[in-house]
Amino acid sequence: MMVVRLLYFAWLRERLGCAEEEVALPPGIGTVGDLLGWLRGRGGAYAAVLTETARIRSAVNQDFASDATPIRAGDEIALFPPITGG
Amino acid sequence: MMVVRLLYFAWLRERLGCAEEEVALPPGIGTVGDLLGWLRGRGGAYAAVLTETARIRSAVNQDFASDATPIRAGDEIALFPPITGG
Amino acid sequence: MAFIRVGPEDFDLGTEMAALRAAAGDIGAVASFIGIVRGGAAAPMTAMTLEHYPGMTERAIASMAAEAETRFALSACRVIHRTGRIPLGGQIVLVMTACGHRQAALDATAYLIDWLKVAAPFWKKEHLADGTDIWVEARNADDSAAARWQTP
Amino acid sequence: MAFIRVGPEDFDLGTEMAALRAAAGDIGAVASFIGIVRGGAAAPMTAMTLEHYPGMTERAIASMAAEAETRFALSACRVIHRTGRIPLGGQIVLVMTACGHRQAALDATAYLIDWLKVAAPFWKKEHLADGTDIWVEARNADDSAAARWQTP
Repeated sequence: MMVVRLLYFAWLRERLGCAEEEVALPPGIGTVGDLLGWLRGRGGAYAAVLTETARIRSAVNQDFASDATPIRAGDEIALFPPITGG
Repeated sequence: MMVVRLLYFAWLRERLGCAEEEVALPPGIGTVGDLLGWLRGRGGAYAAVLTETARIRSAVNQDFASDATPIRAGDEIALFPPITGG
Repeated sequence: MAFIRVGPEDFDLGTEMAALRAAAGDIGAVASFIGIVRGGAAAPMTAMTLEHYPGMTERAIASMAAEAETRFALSACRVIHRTGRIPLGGQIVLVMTACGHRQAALDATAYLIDWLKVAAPFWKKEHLADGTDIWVEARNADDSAAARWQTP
Repeated sequence: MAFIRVGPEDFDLGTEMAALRAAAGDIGAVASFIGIVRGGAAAPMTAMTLEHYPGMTERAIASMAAEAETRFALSACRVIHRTGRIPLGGQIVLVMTACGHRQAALDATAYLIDWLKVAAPFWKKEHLADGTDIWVEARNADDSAAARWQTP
């Protein structure tokens, strides 16, 4: 089991009802894309919200990531909408 | 005789030793270029300074002018180097 | 080194100018940009809330400021981005740059605000006059604005 | 209507920002540029004197500010240009613009400072550390900078 820390921001945070969680991932979850698929498998809000993949961005250890970015035990993985600052 | 007011700025003012003068022009002086020629005809500093025509700009009644710009009695005519503000 | 601050406190342009000057040494040009909460036309707004990613936001801004300092030969640079609820007319963001010549200062300021819009993790929520809250959608125009700074 | 001031008095950026805001109404962006007397590298300078053409200078600036207000849909605009002797590190010029969006504010500021350099009658004399005084020569680069705003 690989433990990672997940952060959610903006409407993802609101619609998931969760800002931050630690999850233990089963074997075979090696990338951000794998993680998204696994989270959707939880059903409920996760299934509904995380299917909007065109509107979801990610960061791994505070660097912008893509679905292909590898993830490792202890990583901080953030999921959020496209940025609207400035 | 046509009376006009002449203003000089920056190094033209310094080298001519004059900031402002009223002059009565003889007939036949119809443009800024004519005026420059007539002023050079005064000799001395006027002949020396006003030959640097590539480095002299003009304004007639506070609008930028060229050698071809017509001048009339009562006009305010300024001679100065290229601008260096801002 | 650029000065960067991310947090709820407001800022005063004159005070920031003095701090920039103190850090900058011999300079010929200072350019600045301030973003402000605007009422908008379509759906009148009363306030905005800025959410950010603590840690990553500061790192992302530090990285783009360091890039700007090198690229535009800046003598000093300040970026302040507010978070939390900001009322209509409130200041959101300040970018201020100092260097030898005007074009570099103006370009560096445009560069930083363009990149802040697309590469610093902030999210804006609008509080509308009718009581509803709306997360602002990202604009493709912002990606285009930032992309013009990409060197081939 | 733009606010324009030409004269010896110094200015404070924070105060000018407050005055701009008071005139501007609902805006999303404020950009500004300040030019400063720079020591320079080749011939160290101790001060600069700015001469102008009273009357024509104010008219020329009012005309370019009116043009900028229309072209960039500005909500407010301030131009302050100092005259007389200004020591090393002193402020020479301020351009400040307010409007709805960032690109227009940044462009209007660049437009105004580019045009001030070539179309407002000011002349700079440098007072060098060795006691000599030199009138600054106009730079072709300034004409090029202003020319980029010419529409065909």
